[in-house]
Amino acid sequence: MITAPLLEVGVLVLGMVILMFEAFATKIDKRILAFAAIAGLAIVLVATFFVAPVPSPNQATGFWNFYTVDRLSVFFKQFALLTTILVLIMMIDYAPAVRSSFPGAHDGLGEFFTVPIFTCAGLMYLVSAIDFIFIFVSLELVTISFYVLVSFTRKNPVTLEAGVKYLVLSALSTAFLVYGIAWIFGVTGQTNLQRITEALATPSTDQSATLLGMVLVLVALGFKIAAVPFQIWVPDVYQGAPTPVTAYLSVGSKAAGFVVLLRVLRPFATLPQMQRLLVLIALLTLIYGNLAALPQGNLKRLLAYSSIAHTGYLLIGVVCLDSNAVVFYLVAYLLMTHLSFAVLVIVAQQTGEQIADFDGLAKRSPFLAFAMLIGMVSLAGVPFTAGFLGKFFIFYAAILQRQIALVVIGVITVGCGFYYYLKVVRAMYWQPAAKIDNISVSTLSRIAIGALIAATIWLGVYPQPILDALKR
Amino acid sequence: MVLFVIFCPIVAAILIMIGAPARKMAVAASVLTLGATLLLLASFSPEQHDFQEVTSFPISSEWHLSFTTGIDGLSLALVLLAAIVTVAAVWFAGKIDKYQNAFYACLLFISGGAIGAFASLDLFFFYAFHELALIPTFLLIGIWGGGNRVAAAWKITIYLAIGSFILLLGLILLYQSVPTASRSFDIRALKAAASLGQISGDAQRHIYLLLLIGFGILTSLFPFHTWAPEAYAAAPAPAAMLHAGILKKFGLYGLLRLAIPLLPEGARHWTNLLVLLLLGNIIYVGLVTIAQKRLDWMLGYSSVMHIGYIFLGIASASILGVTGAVVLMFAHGLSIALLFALAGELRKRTGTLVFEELGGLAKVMPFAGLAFGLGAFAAIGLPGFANFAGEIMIFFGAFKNGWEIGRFHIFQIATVLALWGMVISTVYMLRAYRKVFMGALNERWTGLVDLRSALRVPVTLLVGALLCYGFFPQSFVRMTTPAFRTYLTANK
Amino acid sequence: MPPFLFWLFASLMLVFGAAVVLNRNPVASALSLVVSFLGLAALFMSLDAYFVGIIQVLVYAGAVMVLFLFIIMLLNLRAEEGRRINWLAATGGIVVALILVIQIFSVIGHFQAARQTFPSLERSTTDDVWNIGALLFSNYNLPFQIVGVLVLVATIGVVLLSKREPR
Amino acid sequence: MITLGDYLIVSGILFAIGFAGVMLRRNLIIILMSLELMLNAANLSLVAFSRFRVSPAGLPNYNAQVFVFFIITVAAAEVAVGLAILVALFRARQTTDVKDISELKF
Repeated sequence: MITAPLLEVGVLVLGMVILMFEAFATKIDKRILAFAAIAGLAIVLVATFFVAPVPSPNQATGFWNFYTVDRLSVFFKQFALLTTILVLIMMIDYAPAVRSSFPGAHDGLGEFFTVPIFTCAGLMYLVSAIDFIFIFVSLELVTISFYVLVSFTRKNPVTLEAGVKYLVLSALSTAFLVYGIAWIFGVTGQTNLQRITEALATPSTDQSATLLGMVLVLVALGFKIAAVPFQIWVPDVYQGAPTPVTAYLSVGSKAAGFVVLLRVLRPFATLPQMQRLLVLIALLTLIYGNLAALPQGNLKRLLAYSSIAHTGYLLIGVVCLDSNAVVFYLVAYLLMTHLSFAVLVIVAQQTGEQIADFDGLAKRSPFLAFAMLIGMVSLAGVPFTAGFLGKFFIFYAAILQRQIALVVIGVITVGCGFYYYLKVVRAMYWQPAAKIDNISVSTLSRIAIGALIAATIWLGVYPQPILDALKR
Repeated sequence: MVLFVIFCPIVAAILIMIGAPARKMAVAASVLTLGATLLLLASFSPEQHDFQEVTSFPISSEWHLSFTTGIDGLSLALVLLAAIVTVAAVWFAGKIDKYQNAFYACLLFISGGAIGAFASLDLFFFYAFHELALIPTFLLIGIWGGGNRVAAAWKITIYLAIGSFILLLGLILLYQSVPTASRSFDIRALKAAASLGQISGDAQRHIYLLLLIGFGILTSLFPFHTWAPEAYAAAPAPAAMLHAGILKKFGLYGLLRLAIPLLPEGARHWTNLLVLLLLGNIIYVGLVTIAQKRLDWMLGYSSVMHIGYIFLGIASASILGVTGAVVLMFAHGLSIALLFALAGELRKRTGTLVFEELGGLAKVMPFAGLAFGLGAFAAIGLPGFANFAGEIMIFFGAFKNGWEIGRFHIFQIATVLALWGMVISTVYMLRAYRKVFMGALNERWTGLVDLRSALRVPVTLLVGALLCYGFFPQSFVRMTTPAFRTYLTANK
Repeated sequence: MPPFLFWLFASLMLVFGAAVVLNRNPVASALSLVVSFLGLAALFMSLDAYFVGIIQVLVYAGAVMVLFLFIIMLLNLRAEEGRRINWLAATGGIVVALILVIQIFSVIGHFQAARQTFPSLERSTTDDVWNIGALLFSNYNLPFQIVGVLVLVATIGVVLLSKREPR
Repeated sequence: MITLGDYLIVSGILFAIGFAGVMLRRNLIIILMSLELMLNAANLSLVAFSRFRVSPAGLPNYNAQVFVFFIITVAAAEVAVGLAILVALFRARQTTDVKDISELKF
């Protein structure tokens, strides 16, 4: 058995070692670093299954004021590690695009593989954070490393513009977060979530000031999870960023945002205005994300809008305060999003990232087409895929809470979803190919994609392992 | 045995996708499935009221979710229908120009999904298997369809996706409507809870409406029927056979399996609405059918129209009417599959299905003409075909409905109007037969040849089944009636 | 601190803060920012937060400002010529900002504690820096170290992004 | 006497000024400066609250001041990365105006 904080320490040490090695071993093929990082993260991933229990937050002191190890956090540490590993695998495929941005043959590549390790550590801290100061610090570690990653291919103006937009809007959300935390601290005199809950329970606490603080924090988290009306950065940044980074943003950053949201909302759930506000945001997000996705012709942009749409479904779960449904949805979302992006990275380098570039993919590479098919039908929510069960649990929670408006809009937007996801399927299977050439897929990617397909279907048929992992 | 029947097509489909020889594998699998179904039929004991051949694999204890399969007379009837139509459809498919393996795999997926839905005793898998069957339908229409295939595929996709998610909402509500202690996805457990009166009247009314809309969209209940003719006109013949023949029966099966036994109060409450809608199916769509100028569209509309009769039987909630509905589901599945198969074959040979361009084909294709004639007679409901038995039972059952509503109620009016529907269907079927097979033979078609002997096998199979149950409906009735006896008598 | 000093520094800070936003010339904006932050530092001092006030002067006047000016000079940015303003965006921005201010004001108006003056302090045996330092290295050790990693990542990023191409 | 509310009002106005700057200005450098204004408005509130929520020992609540310290650090790092991206962008495009960056449509 090991104590949980060692996991993050392990990840950080891994990052430093690889950074050092990168600096001094100049002659090697830098992709070796990625393999080392994947191996190291895999070891940490295994170690997460042997985490010892810790004191409960009620009697916490010192270190444990900031850091908790509950089921949710351990689960999301595994989630973060898995996401990072998958992103690193995609990054290896993406290496040529990075190489062309730097003068030397291997300049920049080492850092490209190292920064995600630090992001991963940030994510792992974030999901354990139960104190606003700690949430702020680890969230900023994640955000700043994303600034670097998003604008990494620095010769491409589109990428840099994406970087600028991401930076400005993230910094704006940080300002809101900090100001909100200041208000919550001012009202309660505490930054620890548990203590805030206790302070809010006393009737003398000022309701409207608390609400102001919480709304400001909500605005900030709304930016992170891409909820309407704070989604304006998403399409541009997703389209402009290097594709593996887009996948990382849409899965890792969003999942962390939701974990924080779930944790932060809990003390404030007693305020009725809070729920009305969340319902409104969820409705707007569902409608905007799905409608805006309909006319898209660029697959990366389509996935950006679809990521907004999925935020909407996740928010339904948040409104119902059903963390299990949210978590299951996030797991499903991880699998299917990574699946689509893994195929996108490979195909985009051959032809392009428009949906039209996928024409006839079934002929050019049946394997990739099948993987994309599974990814798309799962995103759309077809039974026997993880995506369906995710929606099922979400709708289940919503019906149980009698959130009629959310359910009705949810069902209608699912119909829209079918339309735009199957547009990709149509391109792959129904359209003739523009050029006939076989696309080669590296063994590692093949294994990763195969595993993702298997997991998507497996969880769609047999969800019990995840449900068990959350319950214990 | 039930598991074998479900998974035989699915496993075969997977094998075909991996690379097994498509046609041989598909025919072998469908024949095996039919054989196994006949064995099931032989070993089925109609006296027993409960489900038989039950097998169960727990999935999630927390949700009381398990993969449970089993059959009673109702499901067995539909599984039998599915097995027969699958053999016919696969046999009819022949050689496919592009992606042959995928085509056969899709067909088998539809079949396996439909059988799985009919044989599942678990709400979740009941729903999921149906969805599994829907997706290949979209693909079949989109990839291999003719005419305006892309538009048709989109329409059916959006329509049915929304329909099935409405259905999903209804099912979730149903699951949540019983007290927490007895919550289960198992249909038998839900039935037990319902018989204890644990589902409140209010909840029943809401859930029934949702289920009616959801199943109604899937089953092309008026006014949600507009997707059907377009999709069938565009679909390749085997896909139209499977969807119109089997998959569309899923919605009706769902109403019989869930809505009536679990939600009697809801069914009673919405009876008037349902009767009005089904009259829309019979009269309005019937008149629209007469106006059609193409054979495939006409067949599509006629299948929508005949669904109205089945809804009438279900609405009547009397044992006679409901049993008639099952018989008609079975018979209609066979006859519409037969007609779509022949229409598809005609399209393949002539390239057109416009009435004006066809005519006199019986001279060059006597066997096809005979088969089409028999199919048309069956669809009209002439004595000697299973359809007749079903329609007669429905009319009697509806006239003296299970709600025991007195004379000159909407039911009696509906029955009389539905009888006029028979006249409508006679008009359009005979008109179609005359336009296509009678009259002067167009010069262009003198070179046509009749169906090859290989293609006569599925036709004979379908016609044989129709005639068999047309002359001996009693064996069928004995099999299905016990499934309803428990709760429909309780209604009175 | 006497009230008039508070209002002096506060208005200094706000006026020059507004000047940052309103100035066309980036250099003027940067210099206004310094003045504004000096006013802010004075306000910190008035709240007995000497350490934070000094950090504010050191970091902003010393480091951040030099960075801003350096970049402005390096990129040779000049004042914007009279660019047409996108009136729609401008009104939207002003309206949202106004709503924000009104919200904050109304909350402060209802906030009981806002009407109270500050309680008096005991004399501490140790000074400000010692107290914050003790907290930083004991209780807040973990966030402190994460901030260290954050700065490392930021450094990597800055070096990579602004690395020169060999001609 | 000066109340807590006075400080909060001043900080609120500063926050709004910064926000307006981010929304109105098109020059990236000035947007970055406005963001600094917003962060420092939050700092002012925090320090005021820290002085107001006196600990049992009669000292200011130093937790908030530690937080302010972190915010200043993070803000500096943010500015550094932002300016680095700006330099890279300037090399690629010769502009720092957000409006000129319109290859990606909103």
